[in-house]
Amino acid sequence: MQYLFYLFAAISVLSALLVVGARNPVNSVISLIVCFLSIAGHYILLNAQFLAMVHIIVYTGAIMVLFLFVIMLLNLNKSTEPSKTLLTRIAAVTAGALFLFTLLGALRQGVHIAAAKEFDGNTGLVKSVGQSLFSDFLLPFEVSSVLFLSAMIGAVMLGRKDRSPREDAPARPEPSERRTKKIPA
Amino acid sequence: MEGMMTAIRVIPLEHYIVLSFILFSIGMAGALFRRNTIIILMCLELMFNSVNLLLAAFSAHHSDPGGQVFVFFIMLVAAAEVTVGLAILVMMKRNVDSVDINQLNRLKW
Amino acid sequence: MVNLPLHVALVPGLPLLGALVIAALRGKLKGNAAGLLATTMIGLSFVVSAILFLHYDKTGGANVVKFFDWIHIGGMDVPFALQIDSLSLTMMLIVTGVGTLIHLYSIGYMHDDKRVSTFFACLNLFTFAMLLLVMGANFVITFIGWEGVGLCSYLLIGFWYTKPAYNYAARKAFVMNRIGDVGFVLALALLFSRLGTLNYIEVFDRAGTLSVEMVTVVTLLLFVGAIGKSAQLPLFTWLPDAMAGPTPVSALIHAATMVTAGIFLLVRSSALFSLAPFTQDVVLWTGLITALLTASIGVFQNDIKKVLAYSTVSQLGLMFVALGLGAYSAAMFHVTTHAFFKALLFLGAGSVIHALGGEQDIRKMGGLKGVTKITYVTFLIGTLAIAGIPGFSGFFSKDAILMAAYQEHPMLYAATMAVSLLTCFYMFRLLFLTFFGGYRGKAHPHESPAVMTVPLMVLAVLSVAGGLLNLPHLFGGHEPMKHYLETAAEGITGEHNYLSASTEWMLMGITVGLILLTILLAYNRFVKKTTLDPEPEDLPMLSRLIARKWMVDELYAFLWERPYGWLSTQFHGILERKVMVPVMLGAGRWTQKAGKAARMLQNGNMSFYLFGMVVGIVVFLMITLYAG
Amino acid sequence: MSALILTSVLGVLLLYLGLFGQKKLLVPVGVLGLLAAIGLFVMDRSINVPMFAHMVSFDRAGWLFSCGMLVVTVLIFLFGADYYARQEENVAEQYALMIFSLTGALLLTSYTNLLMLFLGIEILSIPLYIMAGGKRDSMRSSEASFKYFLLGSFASAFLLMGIALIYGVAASFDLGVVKEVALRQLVQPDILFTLGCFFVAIGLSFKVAAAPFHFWSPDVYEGSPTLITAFMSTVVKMAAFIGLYRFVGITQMPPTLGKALLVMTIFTLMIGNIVALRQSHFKRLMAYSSIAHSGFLLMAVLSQAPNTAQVLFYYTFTYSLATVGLFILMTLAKRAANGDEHIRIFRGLFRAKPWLGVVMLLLMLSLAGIPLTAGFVAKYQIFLLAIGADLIKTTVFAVLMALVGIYYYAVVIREAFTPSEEAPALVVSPVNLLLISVCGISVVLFGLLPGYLQ
Amino acid sequence: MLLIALLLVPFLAAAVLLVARPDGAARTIALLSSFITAALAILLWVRYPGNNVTLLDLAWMPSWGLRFTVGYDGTGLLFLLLTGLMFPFIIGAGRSEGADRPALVNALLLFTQSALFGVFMAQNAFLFYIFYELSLVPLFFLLLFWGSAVPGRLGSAKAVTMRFFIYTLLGGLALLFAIAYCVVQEPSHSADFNALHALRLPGDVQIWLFWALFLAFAVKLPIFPFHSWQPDTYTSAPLQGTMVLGGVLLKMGLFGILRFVLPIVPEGVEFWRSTVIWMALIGALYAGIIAFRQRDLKRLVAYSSLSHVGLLCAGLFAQNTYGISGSLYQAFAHAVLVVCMLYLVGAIQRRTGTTDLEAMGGLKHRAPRLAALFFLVMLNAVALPLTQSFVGEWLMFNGLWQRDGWMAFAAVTTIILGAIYMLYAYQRVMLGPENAKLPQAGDADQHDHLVLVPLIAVSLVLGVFPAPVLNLLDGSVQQMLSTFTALY
Repeated sequence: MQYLFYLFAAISVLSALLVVGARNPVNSVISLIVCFLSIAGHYILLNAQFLAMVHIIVYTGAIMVLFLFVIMLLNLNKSTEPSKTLLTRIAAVTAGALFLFTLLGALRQGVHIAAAKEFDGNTGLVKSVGQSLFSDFLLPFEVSSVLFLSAMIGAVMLGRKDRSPREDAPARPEPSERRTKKIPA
Repeated sequence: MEGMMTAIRVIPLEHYIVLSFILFSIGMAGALFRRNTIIILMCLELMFNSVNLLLAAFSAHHSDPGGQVFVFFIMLVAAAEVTVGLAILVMMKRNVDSVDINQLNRLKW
Repeated sequence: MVNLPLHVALVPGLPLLGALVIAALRGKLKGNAAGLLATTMIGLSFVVSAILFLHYDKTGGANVVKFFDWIHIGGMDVPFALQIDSLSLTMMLIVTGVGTLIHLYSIGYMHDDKRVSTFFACLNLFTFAMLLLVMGANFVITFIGWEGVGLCSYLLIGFWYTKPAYNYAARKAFVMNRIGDVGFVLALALLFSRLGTLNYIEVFDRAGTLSVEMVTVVTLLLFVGAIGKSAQLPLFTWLPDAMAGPTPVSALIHAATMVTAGIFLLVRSSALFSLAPFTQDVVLWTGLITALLTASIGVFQNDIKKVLAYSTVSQLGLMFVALGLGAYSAAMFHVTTHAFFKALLFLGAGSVIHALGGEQDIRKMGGLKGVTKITYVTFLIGTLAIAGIPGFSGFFSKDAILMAAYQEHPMLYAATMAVSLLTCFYMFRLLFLTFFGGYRGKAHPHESPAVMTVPLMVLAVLSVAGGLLNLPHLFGGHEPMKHYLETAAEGITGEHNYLSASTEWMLMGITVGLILLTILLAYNRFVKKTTLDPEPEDLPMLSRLIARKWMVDELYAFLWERPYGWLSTQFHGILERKVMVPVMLGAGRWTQKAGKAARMLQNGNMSFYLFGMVVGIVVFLMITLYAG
Repeated sequence: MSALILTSVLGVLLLYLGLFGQKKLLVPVGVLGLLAAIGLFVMDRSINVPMFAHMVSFDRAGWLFSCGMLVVTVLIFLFGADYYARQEENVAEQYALMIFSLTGALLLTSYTNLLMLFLGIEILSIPLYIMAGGKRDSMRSSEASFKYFLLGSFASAFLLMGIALIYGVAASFDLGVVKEVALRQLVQPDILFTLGCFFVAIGLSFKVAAAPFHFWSPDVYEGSPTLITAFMSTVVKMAAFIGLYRFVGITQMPPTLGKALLVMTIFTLMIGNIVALRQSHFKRLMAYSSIAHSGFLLMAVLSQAPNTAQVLFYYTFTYSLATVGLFILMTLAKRAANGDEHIRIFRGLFRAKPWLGVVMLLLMLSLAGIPLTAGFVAKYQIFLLAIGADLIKTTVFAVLMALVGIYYYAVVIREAFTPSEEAPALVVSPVNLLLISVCGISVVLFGLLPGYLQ
Repeated sequence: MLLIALLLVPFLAAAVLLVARPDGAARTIALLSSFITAALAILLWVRYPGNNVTLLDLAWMPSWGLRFTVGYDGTGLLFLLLTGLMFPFIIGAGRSEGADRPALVNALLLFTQSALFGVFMAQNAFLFYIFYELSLVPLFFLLLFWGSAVPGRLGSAKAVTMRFFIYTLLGGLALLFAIAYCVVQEPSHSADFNALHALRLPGDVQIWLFWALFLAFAVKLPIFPFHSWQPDTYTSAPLQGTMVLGGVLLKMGLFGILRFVLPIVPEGVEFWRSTVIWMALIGALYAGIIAFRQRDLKRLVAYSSLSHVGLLCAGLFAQNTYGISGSLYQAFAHAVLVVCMLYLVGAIQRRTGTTDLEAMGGLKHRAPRLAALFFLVMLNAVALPLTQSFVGEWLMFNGLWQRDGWMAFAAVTTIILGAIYMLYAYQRVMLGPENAKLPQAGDADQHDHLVLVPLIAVSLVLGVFPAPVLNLLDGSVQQMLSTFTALY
């Protein structure tokens, strides 16, 4: 069991690093999917079956596909991304590492979180989660509909193609061109 | 399945926490590291997932389904956010013709 | 009988009224109206003073007339009160008496001036201020007069305001007076803080309670005030310059009255000065050095008024010597006689100037005794008086000072003697060059009108007879002035004459002999050969130095005026413009610069933003984890 | 609570109106709906019980903030009538999104569960991300939108991490439980709890635009449509602060975290005020000013006095009134100046329209904190709170920064009162005139009679 | 009710002017209003019962210590009187011909007056502060609209205005902080002066709080080295603006020191007294020396005011009967003086077309009456006895002497400096040979007489009969001092 945990952990960390490191965006997406799958594995290890399912469906099935879709749509599936300067990269890595080590250093004080008195193996099952969701968490559940509605509106509003072709220039030209710097085409 | 139930009892909670922190940090560093905005978005997803993992672990630890419900909500929100985010990205790509984060600097100072 | 408050109020009130009326009707007074009005006012004031004098009972001490509370707050009570006692009466009579004559004279002298009304208004105002000075029942009232006379002096020196040099002289006079005033004010503040009062009577009553150091400080400060007003070293240079004013002004203000205010103040506060031997020494030496220095300068002056001016300073120095010696009555006596003969001399000089159409250089005069007979005779009397020829008033008063000096130390006597010999020399030089020999100028001299000559004659009489006011025992007199003043100035009571009659006779003989010799010398030099001094540049070393007034003006310009201008420029140019203002502007500019720099953080690059946020998070995380 | 439902439904209703092309009805219906919501709040003002299994509870502070936000939204809606007059598409969507965002804000005023905090923030934010990109063909707008989105999500991740850690310690998302745990911390501190609080605080600091999490705000303020900027700098700010206040109040803030936040406060005050000095673009200026005001508000939050909520409300509400008024004024001036947003567009305002000039003066003085305006009373209260909490040095610093702040407000005032060669041709619709006047008069009125907002 | 009327009359008049903009009648309306307020102020004086009066006390924002409490004592009355009496002249100083937007000018002046009345009648620190800051706003506009550029870096009217505004607010905010601090420390969170005066803060707190309180007034007065904003501002500001600034506004600083600094932080005052007095005196000397080399007449007046003000502050901090009452008396004299001097500057500028001293001279030939008026004003400026200034300075010298002889010495030295630069200025402007380059020079007209003569009369009459004002001060100052002594 422990070995499975460490295996999944190693896979998730490595694939996460790959997400960051891959030159080609498609490779990144695939690494991320691997990472998510390993996280799903953790969920299963934790006996969070409902979560594992939803996770695979939502993340791997929907979100990542969406990512791929956009990459294809925008024709980004080439490793054309100019890399950042070395300095920025070092700074980024340093910042990340510093952050991590500070957190880990904090953990050295020890975590004393008492487990539940009575361990309940059914916690992560669909039934238990569903009960909780539709009793205690009813309001959030309802309210999140507002969230989705806005997200939908947003997607439609922003993603829709212009009624008039872009070449016709905007109705009102961007007026405050106070900086003359041109955007490279 | 009975055997698997004990994962949280075998693996110390700290390990979950550490794993989660590592993933979180990788996501964070990745957001700084890359210029491609789509990859930055993916890094953000990674950060969310590290939180999800942590919540799931706590949830199991406490035997409280609430944490897992929360993860569910995070997924909801993440989905909504990604939708909006990608829509904005597409719009931006149309306007600016780039997804390079360094090209996004018309607004400054 | 005498309504005391009314009469006392009238004395300064009349000239004030005159000044106000004339000022108000400035444009409307024609011809001599202003002069007549002013003269009437001061004449009436003299009459009232005389009435007061006659009715004053000196055994009764001082009569204080309080009019109203002036500054009254907390424990400070400065009433507007005037004091009648023998000292103030003496001064009142001198001021109004000599003043009346000079006013009268001015009618003639200023006849042609367009701003004659202004002149008389100022003159009347001056009289008012001078009367306040001498009549004040407390130091502060005296100070009002003190400042008032300074102001009028300023106005009158700069009367002909079109000439920048005159304006400069006026300013110089005022500022130098102000320097003295600092001492005066500080003395008053100190006195008040120690005694809680500034009324003369109370102050002198309580003077004994002060420690010697305190009295010394107070008296020194008072003396600083006196130095300014009476033009002593180091503040004497304004007085010769003050001759820029019309001659009657020089006579009244810069010879007879205002400049003696310092003497008056010291006599008035003799109760304090008697307690401070150190101050007395300071007074003595200051007076002596001033007297010697300025007398020597007088020898080389070619401006008729300048000679008289230096002579005035020198005589004032002698008076201070007397004061320093504690011979208050001698000083007052000399003040009185000096008022007579110096006014006479100045007016005479004015008459000469008038006769010559404004010429003041004695090298361009000469031989006037035939043309301006009255002027000549009166001027001669004045010269004899100041030279100390026996029988004339100056002889008695100066002799009193010389005796007092001898009593202190023979060397002191020698020094004062030197002063009087120098005086004698330059006065006769002046007389000879002006009235003897042949006329060297181009104008057409003529005698002055009666309105000018009458005052000359009156003053000439006084110059001759003034000695009777304080005729010493030696000549069968009873020193009436000294006894009269005793009640007012405590210091006088303490004076004693230790000299035997024979010593006095001997000294007097020496004095007279030397003076006669000096006159002879002058006669040889200026009448027989008519030696005219060349320009200072052509004189030998020492003489050149003296002719250039010991370079004191230059020294002051170097020591004070130029540094002050420099300081002002530097303060403004460097401290203000380079430090204070830039610091003020800099605070703003640096903030702006900081803003400009901080603005660069907002570079539009999202990676940088993210990086910034992460750095922030890490820093705050560290604070959260490890601070505490 | 019924108000919460009403607002959600109102959003949907507006969408339908848009669908059926009833553009003219949008504002009236929206305003009526919002007024009705205010009415419902007023009726429910005495109900202060946790609802929906301890998810929300409108206490006094929540009630005040809710009403305040509704009022400000009404003003912005009315302003929108003119603002969107010439725009044809997506108007209904914009209004609806604003209402949805408002719903999120209302949740933030009243959450009693960390999940509601998270959802509230997201519901508040996601519509904002979209609205910021409302001008679809504008590069600036889309850039603003994307920046806001990306940085916002980044911050959300930290917020979530924080919530997760708190959950780890408390085993519950309920704030009641969290509060008990927080009290236990005094005896037995737990590093995870501290970390959790820290991360949540960071996430919320992003929303209030505290430095160094402020980077989004100037860019987003500038790029977004002015109406949205107005909404962002008012309602969103109020929501973010009440959210932060509630969180800080319940967790009691571990002392070291308090120190970190104090540093952040100082930094915020400095960045906001000092950078604003060099701004000549009005919206960016307002953004930095908003950051600066966040600094002052953070001081109040940190002071943790019994009446902090009231002060926060007074401050944010009056600040919102002034800001809305100024953005309306700017829109008018901008139109007259052909879309320029530099502060020079105000030049000659006083000559051209004296009343507008005076109102502008009042609003700016209120932001600057000059007496007899509400802004002054607000700042004074903040100082009192901070001194009461013994934050003397911070207060001194804040005072200095307030001075710097006065400078750049005065610069704008100076522009408005400097005569220009050609008077700006301002066209003011009656509604806008009314709005501006209401804002101008109310900042003075509330400054004179602050009791009415307590 | 009188106090409220004092507040409202100018305010309403200003509002009327602002709304109706009757440019033609603006000056008349403003003058009318100022005459009414002057009459009211005098009425207040007549009715003054001789002790502290609180006339109105309304709860305003009690939880924050803010009450609308107005009243006055002898010192407050002095300042109310001063404000009431100076404004008719300040407003009257404006010329009707060729004025730019007179309605606006007069409205702004009246607003300032209203705020000033507020400051001087406030019995609550917070209320004081509100009016204190409020008085700045109209001045900001006066300077902005009608200011002129001054030479030097950042010398544009705009920049000078901003500097003035920011630097005075720097002090203002420090004061706000200090008030807030005191209110928090006060058990009942009251900001009433009575409560604050009874407050006894720990010594070490007082030592730093002193500066927070003092800074506001030090900048306002201004005291060396916080003065750098002043000369430029005075020079740049329109004449009436400078009159308000120098004549009345800076008196708020003195009043503030009296109300805040001395009673609230007595130990702080004790600790810093010599520092502050020396600062003030050095400033007085420094400004006096600098004034001598000013080419611009207005700037010279600015520095002379700076010099006088240093003395005022020193006198106040001497904190004894003579120091305080002298300083307050001198405050009155200074107001009269500044208004006169500035009016003269304007009159001279109108005749010579310049304020550059180097370019002037000989004006007396053409304008002898003006010269006479200038001279009389100058007498007051150099504190000649029997002028108002002398009484004040005399008392201050005595007060300072009781603290320290050297302080008194430094203070007295200023009378020399004053004589030097004032006489210099007079000579440069008026005296000297006739100047042919004065085209429009005419003698003082009726307008000049109407403004200057009453003011000069006041300065002379109060120099000879200072009793009415001194009596007004005596009781209050004694009472104040007894409170101070009680505090130790």
